Amino acid sequence: MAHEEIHSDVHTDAFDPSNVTNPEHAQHHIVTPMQYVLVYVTLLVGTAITVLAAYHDMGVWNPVVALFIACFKACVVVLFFMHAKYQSRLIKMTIGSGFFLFIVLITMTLLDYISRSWGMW
Amino acid sequence: MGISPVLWQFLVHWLHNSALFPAEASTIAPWMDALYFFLLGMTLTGLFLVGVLVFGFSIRYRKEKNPVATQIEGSTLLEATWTIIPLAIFLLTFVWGALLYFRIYDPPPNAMNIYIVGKQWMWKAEHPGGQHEINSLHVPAGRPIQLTMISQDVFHSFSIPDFRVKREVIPGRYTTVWFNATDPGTYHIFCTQYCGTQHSGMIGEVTVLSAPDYQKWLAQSTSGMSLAQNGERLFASMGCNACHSGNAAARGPNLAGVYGTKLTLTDGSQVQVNDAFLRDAILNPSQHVTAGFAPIMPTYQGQVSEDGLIDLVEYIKNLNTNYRVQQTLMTSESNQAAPPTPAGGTTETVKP
Amino acid sequence: MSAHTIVSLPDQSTAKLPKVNYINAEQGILSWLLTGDHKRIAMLYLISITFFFFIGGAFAGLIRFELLTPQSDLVAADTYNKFFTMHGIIMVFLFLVPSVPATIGNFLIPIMVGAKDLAFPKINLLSWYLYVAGGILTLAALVLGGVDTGWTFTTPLSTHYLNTHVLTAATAIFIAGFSSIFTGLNFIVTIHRMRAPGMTWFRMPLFVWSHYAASLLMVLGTPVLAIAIVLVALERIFGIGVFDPAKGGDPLLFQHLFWFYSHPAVYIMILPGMGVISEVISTFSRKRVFGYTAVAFSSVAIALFGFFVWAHHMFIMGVSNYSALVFSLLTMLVAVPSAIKIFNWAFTLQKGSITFETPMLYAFGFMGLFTIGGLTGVFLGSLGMDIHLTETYFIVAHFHFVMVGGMLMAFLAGVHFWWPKMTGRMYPESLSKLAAVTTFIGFNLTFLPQFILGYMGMPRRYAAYPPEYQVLNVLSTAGATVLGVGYMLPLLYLGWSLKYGAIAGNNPWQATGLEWQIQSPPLTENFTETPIIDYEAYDYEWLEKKTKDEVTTVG
Amino acid sequence: MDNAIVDTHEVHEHVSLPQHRHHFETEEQQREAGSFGMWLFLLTEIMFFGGMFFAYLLYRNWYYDAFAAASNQLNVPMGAANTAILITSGFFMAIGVWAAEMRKRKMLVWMLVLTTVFGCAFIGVKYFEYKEKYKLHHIPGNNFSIAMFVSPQNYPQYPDTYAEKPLMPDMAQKTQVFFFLYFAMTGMHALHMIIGIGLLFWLTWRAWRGDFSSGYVAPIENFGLYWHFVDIVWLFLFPLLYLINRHPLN
Repeated sequence: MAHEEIHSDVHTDAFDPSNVTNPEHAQHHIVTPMQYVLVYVTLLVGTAITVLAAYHDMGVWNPVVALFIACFKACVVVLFFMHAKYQSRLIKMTIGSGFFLFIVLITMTLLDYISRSWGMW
Repeated sequence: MGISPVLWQFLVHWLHNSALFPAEASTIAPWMDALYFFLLGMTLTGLFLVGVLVFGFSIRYRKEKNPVATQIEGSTLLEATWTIIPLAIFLLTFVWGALLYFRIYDPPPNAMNIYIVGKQWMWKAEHPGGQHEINSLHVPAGRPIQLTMISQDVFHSFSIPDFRVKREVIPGRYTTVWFNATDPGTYHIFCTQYCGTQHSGMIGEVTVLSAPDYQKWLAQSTSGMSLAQNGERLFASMGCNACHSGNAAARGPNLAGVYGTKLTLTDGSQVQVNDAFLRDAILNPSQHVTAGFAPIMPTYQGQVSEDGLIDLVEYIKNLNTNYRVQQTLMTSESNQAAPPTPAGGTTETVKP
Repeated sequence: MSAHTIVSLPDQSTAKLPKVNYINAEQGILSWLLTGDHKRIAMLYLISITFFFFIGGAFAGLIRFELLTPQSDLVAADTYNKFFTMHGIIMVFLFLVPSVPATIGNFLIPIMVGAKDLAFPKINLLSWYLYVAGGILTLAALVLGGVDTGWTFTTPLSTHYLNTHVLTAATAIFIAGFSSIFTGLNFIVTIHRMRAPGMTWFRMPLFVWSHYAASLLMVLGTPVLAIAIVLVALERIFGIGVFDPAKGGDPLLFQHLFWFYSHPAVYIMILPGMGVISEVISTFSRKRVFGYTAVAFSSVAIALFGFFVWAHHMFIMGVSNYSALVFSLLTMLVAVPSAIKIFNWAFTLQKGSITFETPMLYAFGFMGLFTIGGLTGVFLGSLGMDIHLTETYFIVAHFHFVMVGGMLMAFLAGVHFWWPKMTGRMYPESLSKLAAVTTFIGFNLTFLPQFILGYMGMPRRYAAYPPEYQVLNVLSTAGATVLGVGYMLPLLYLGWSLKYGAIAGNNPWQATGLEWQIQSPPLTENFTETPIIDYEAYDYEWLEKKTKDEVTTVG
Repeated sequence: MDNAIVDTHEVHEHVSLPQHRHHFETEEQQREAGSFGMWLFLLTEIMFFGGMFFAYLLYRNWYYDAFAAASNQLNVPMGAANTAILITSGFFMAIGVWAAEMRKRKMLVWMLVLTTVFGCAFIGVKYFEYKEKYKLHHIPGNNFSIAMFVSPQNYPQYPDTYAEKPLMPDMAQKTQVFFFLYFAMTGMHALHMIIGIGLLFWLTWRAWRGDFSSGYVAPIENFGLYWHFVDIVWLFLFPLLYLINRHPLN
């Protein structure tokens, strides 16, 4: 069948103006199991570090470290397990916009809550 | 004419009693109206502009006159014009509106304080002198009045359109609004936030009295006990004075003169002691422990009504010495022992 | 061709509807209920939306009749509360949000970008079923005894103080929300992935641009509404206290989450309408839309800024003064793109060759009413003014000017404009002009007095009011009656035209859009062969040349 | 709930049909449209969970002591084990996608089965955690009890809590907010897991039938995206809910 060529491992530029029907497409990329194993180990190590770090008193840094590790793990999952690293710019922007708006929701709402305690003026 | 005289009279009466513009009955009203007319002018100008363009072009370039259209791509200059000019006007509106907002929500320090409690579906006004009113509010003309408001149940909104003031009345939190009524008379109080079945019945009247009339009214409607006296009784009956006795060895902080000062809490933060802080400290004491004291105070959540809290807050506000607290501790019959408050029923903060 | 009109219909004595089109491609009710065809789903939506519009409208009528007199004498206060709640829920979630996108947008987006269908036809159908499920639940809430929370579900009122069918209505909104998410998702994927060869972003009609912007809002905003509603339901069932101040919750948190969706929601409602206006104005002035890029980007700007302004619904509700300042400033910014659009449309008329068919009349109505609606929004965005005006009839009037005067006018403009494409037949021109004028007059009579009422301080959601407000209320009710007639007329004559209307032919308006270059009603797969787009949107010279070529070829 | 419908159809769309849907020009276009659609759907999921994350953030700051005490009552070994289980499940899912790309039918089926098994294990562990909360009256509502936080000294069998300083009753009451958010967030997450497991059964059956062994991997790929997204939510839930203020081990 004709679609079989699509699955070749050849890297091409994500933007291909000659492809008139679908100029924003990205070449399909297959991540190897070896990479998956590496990612898997990284994630397990990350989990262990999170738990260990939680039992060390670092004051205000505790949540920061925990969140940093969680973000790192999430990035790894998004990039490799979810193949975002090999996706088109469009998909990357989609992911980005989701997190952007999440940040908007949080910061703009927190703006209210934080500044409430600043007093009447 | 075919109109029957009865109908005619009815129409005249009906139209005569209708209004097109609210009375300007507070010092803020003219300021609000000025902004309103500015914005109205902006709207009419905008509408006129769009109307002229649409109708002008429609007549000038209708198909009969102009059978073939000339294609125009656009014009950066024009785009810039109608981006920048509206933006400038809107920003001006923003600044103007913001100034007005802070004028309305920033009460002057010498304002006389009245407490308002909203509940489904009535307004209770509590004057410091102990006068209680339901769905009505008596205020003197020509004197800034601050309303400290709280709701017992859901969101309400206290609105006096003729004064151009309005503020949401929130459960669990004091909000304030202030006004300075100019003309004696009666004006509507509305609850403007939908609050359940009888929302449209949650209305009342604010009566603005001249200064002498107001004094007369105060004297007539006093219930005998000022808010602070009620608070004192509550303070004693709940045993607050056992810890907040003002003694050096007391387990609770000294409350005399605490209002308006800055307190340092156990977590090191500094807070201004105001009505909201006092209320919160009674209900959620563990989050408001003064530095140097143990977190032993129990919560009074669910044990004191909002009116009771107002009494306590008013009491602590006016507590200048611990003499009476200690007196109360010694005499078990505290309320009989309480001497009458100074004449006029007004408290220290409201002296004009 | 007469000098007054651009309508060019085929010779009625010989003209016939195309033998094969999407309407008769398959027969039977199941072929409609299980269809994947975006055009059929659009028609399903059109029917259900019309149904709910008239239910919501009936409640509006009841509200106005109750307000004829100052006392609550037609119905008791609790019934009145149920009326306005039902009116709000039905009109907002079941009419305004899906109105243009799910009907006209669904029908046209694939055709306008040159695709055979939306990217996910089954999800499109699913979204209609979700809409219907939401609608049925809303009706269930109504039949079981009604809801009286108001469409805003203000906590703690909705969670702890009402014994009506809040959960049913909340579920209905939750489900209808997913319907809207799926429509938006489908549009975004279609616009990104399914464009025909040569259909670059800047060759797309502005209708597509505005739908793209609205879809972004649907996809990103609606889930926040969903979670807010879920939390209300949980709070109601278990009484845990996220929104209950007595248990340490903050009732304002609900407001934040709710308005994070519900403010962008008004842009979801108005943006597709703006798309319609761009198409209509261009077509009837035979001119490319003035400042195409500015209009396109202003849609995206509205979508973007739309997410930053939600707290302006809470200026007096206890948000901090600082954040009130920030949100007020941002609100002023979001007003600018709308102004840009209005002026660009006005200048599209310049040097055009203007005719005044019904869609154009509705579009003019839109421009006037939307200008008023938009500028009165600036009143409410301005902090100090908002104190006096919010929660009064002023805000009711403002909202209706934007939504009814703006969106509904645009919806009717669109329905009339594309009616020949959707059904293959023309609507009766003079009756429809009458309807357009009636609507305009009725609308102004209904809602202009409400601005005055609002400034006088008459609060919204009042079943009874002080007698001095009666004259204006009577005027408003009178206007509502006229408005009702104005809305009934299209229902009647459009139905009539289905059988008796003149055969429209492919391109009755001589418009340039891709949808006008195919037969009416279109084929199931829209195009016989994939179109190659080699011209800009609104290129009337291209159209003229094409028509000339066709004539020569045929000759 | 609706998410069930949502996800079913999201995947269903690409699965129940012959590989190439007529309205797409090319198969590639179809595949990319599908994955873009899935990403957009995940975007809505971010915002859906986002609302709850914000509520968490707000109340955690307001009632930090209550949140810390209540969080210490959660079972870290179980939570950590669950994290590992979920990561493992996600790992097998990723390998499964690879197997589908490589058209290895048997391997794909095995991977999907393993994914399902670990997913179920996660739900199983969660069940025991919830059960413990039920026993301790930590489920918000009428039976909620603050006894454990007001007087932790009475609970020597729970060492983490036993070591806690007692909370004042007004603050202890706020632990209910924590537990509500705990149940709302983990419950919503578990619901997504259950929906995913349901889909996995169906996908496994289809994989076994050989539907995905001829280069048609879109359903597996898109389901993989969904499954990994659910993982990610947990990666945040775990530290935020379980590890607020653990005491140093001695």
